[in-house]
Amino acid sequence: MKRIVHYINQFYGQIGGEEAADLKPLKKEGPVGPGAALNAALSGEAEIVSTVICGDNYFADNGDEALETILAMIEEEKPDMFIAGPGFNAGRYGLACGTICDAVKTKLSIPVLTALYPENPGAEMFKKTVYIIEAPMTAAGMKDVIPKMASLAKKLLSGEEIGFPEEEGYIPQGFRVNFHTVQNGAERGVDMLIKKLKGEPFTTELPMPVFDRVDPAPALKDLKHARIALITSGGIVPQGNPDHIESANASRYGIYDISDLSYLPADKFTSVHGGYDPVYAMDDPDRVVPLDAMREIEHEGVIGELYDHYYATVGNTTAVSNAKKYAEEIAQDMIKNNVQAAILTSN
Amino acid sequence: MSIKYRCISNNPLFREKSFPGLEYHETDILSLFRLISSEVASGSKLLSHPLTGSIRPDITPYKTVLISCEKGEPDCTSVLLMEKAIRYTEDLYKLREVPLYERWGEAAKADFQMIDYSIIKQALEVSA
Amino acid sequence: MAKTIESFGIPVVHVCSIVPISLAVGANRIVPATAIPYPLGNPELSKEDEFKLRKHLVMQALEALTTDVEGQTVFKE
Amino acid sequence: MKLTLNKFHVKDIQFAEKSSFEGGVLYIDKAELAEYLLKDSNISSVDFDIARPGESTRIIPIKDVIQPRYKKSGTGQIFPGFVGDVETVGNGETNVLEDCCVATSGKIVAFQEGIIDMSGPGAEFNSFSKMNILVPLIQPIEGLDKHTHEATVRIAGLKTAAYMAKQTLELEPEETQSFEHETILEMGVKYPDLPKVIYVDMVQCQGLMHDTYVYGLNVKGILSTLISPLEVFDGAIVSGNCAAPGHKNATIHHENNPIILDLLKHHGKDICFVGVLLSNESAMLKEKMRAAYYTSNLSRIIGVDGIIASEEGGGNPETDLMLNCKFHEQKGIKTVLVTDEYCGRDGASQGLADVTPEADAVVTNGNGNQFVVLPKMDKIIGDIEAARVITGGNANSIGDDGTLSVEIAAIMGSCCEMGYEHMTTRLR
Repeated sequence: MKRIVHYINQFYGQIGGEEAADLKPLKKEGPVGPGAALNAALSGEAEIVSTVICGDNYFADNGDEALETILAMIEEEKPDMFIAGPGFNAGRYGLACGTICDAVKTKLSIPVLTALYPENPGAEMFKKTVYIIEAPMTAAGMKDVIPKMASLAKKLLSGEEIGFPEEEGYIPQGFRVNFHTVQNGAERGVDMLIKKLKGEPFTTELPMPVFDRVDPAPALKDLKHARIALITSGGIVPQGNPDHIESANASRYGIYDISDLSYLPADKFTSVHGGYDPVYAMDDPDRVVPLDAMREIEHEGVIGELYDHYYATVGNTTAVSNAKKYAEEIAQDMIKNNVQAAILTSN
Repeated sequence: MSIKYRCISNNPLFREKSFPGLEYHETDILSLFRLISSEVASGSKLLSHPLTGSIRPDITPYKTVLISCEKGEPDCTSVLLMEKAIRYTEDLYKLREVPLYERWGEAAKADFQMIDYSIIKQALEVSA
Repeated sequence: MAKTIESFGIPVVHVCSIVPISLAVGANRIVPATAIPYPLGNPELSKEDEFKLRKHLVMQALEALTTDVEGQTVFKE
Repeated sequence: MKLTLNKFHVKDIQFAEKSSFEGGVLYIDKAELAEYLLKDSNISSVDFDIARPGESTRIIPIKDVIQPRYKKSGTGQIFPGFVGDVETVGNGETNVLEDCCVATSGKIVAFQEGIIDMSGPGAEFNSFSKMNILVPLIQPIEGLDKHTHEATVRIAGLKTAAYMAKQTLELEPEETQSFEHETILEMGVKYPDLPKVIYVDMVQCQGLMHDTYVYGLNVKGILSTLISPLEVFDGAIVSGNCAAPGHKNATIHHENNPIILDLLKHHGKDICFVGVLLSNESAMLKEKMRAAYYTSNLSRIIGVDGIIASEEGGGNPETDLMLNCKFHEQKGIKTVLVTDEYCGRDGASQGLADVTPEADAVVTNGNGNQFVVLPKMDKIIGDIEAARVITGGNANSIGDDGTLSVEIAAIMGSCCEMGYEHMTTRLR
């Protein structure tokens, strides 16, 4: 029988709620919590041999160290597969599920699987590399998710070909693959036009990716206690450009310490933006990254605090591949450092 | 006759022909596009589409782009079009470890130069 | 960039010189900046006035962050 | 206007003492056909080869693919401006060789491109592999410039196609297909309640090896114009586009424009298909704006409710496609776009060079960046060295065992942006 290791948080591990969120990783034999239903749904083709449980805060706060410990616990079991969650829309739990799945896949080269709500940051971050069954927002949907997880787990274990997202229930990984159709392209197009003319629903074959607008994040409720970060796409970097950020549409970004500074001195910071006359920004880098103003506002108590690093890149205001990737990394870094809002400045 | 455009090119054939308004750069297409992107961000307008012709920027080594001499407020269409062209080119450069454009022999290079040149010449004939 | 970070639930205000570009790339909270070479400044002003201008823009940005918006919103004075 | 296509299905092509069509076999007298083509003094010599479905044969490099047609009656002659004189076509009877095409080969430039494999995995990516193909191999006279060389090969291909179909002129067709298309004013009266639809056929005219001809005219710099769907079936539009084989519109695609064919099928039933607007894809942004504004205004003047638009090529044409979409939608005209994608080896990149939020109804004909390994073929027609240097090929294209590793963008018509083939992409 194929061996599966299952990962859940302190809550589903029946250890406790938020008060137990600092729980260090521990391992129990056999299935625990949702693992029981999952085990049953695997109908004897595979079994959960052990369950790793870790507190959400512990994992979030102890990053690499927690991951190392958990990876070692999983590896000991010599599993054929690793499953985490379902994490529904729980942010920290979802990130843990995604992070561990991704790491197990890379390190142990075994199939991995989790289940998350599509807008869970863990799903946003890892859907490309990890099969993530689409879960509803809350555990009320547990009974719908478990059979889908079991079904995909069996396929992954047997090496069977994995179908399309609509068939298997996973969140699309973002790969467009060629697919032969019964109708030719012209017939599909004319049918689509007739439906559009009649006002009937139709499905475009190629959604316009740049324009998948994001719903505005909710407003900051408590500015006085908020930690706020500065980001710039205006190319203000330390002299010498230590991260070698390119002068237009950069493929890199930098994170720079400003904890000891009340403004950006011109002898320590410069502009590498190639798109405009840099002389004004070089004379006073605060013209692009308003550190001096932010410090005063911080002292006045208008905001809780200014995050002690700022993020810098050049251009790339669009949501194109590079920009999207590092914007995700920046967002991750902000979450890790409890940044609650950001001011992005561009030329 | 006064020239109403700047011709930003990495195609040596334009240099050979002393093409009016030429600003020649010995570089690859992606770097050329980044340079044009900077010009456009500082207020030049694109006159020709950066991705002229049907030969992909990872296949031909040469592209030529016409931009305005005058600078004004940055033109949103031009700025976004350059960003899109750069993204498109970056993605195509990633297709192979060594992009195709680096691999051609002299005969193929000469043909690519001639096609790029023909496209810009025809563009100016049609759109004075 | 603003859009991607917002997808993680972190509100971002985009202080940007070319508002149409900011709109085109999907920022939700937009504050128009002064000019391209000096988005949060103006070299023609005295140091003090320039600082006031910058602080004012930053305060506008903070106000945008504390305002709930339905869709893309440009915060003008 | 009424046009009848007299269809003759070709089961085989063979060389013979005398050209004829008998029992489904097209016999070709090489000497006679060569003599006809050699009337062009720019050709120094010409030879022919045949490729049949299922054979272990690869044709490379290919310039254009043409379906043999010849007019039996009606005004004008096939390929007006090239084979026929400039005279309106699209009426009477036209003889057509089905399951058969001409593929012109010959190296015009050093990176000349385009593959047809008659068997194996490559054969699955186009319809040409299921056809009997006559390949004229044209040698130009020495020192011929590239523009003239391209034109010479283009015209020789058209002449060959006409010559082939002409062999059926006195014969009874196995099958006929008739198309009737009223004048616009008649349609308005006849189908007052059906939604009016226009097809926007974007053609590429940008320079050497990037041009398209209508009645023999290079349509660079034209204002968008109207053409009858039936004229297109008689070869009024001819391809001079030799780049990007996977998604260029070859002459055979124009002759059999699948969007026009399908719109005619629906005409009078659930839509009223008004006609075809030809719009040029220029290299200049001002021209792109002009073309899209002019086209969308013609649609408005005619009073259509919807359009379907197809592009040719990738990169800059996406800007034309999106502008056409935007301007039509802004005028309240519902729009569907037909395209293909370059979304990377793994399909993770954004496949279009330009996009617009109005484009909410798009048909894609595949990802040209998919890599395929094509096995060694017993017979190569054309020039195997060309495989080293074709679009999507690379320096290591030819393996020691003779296999070819290429993008499907190198295969003729694989992602045809008129929707000629049966492929799309799906997200996974």
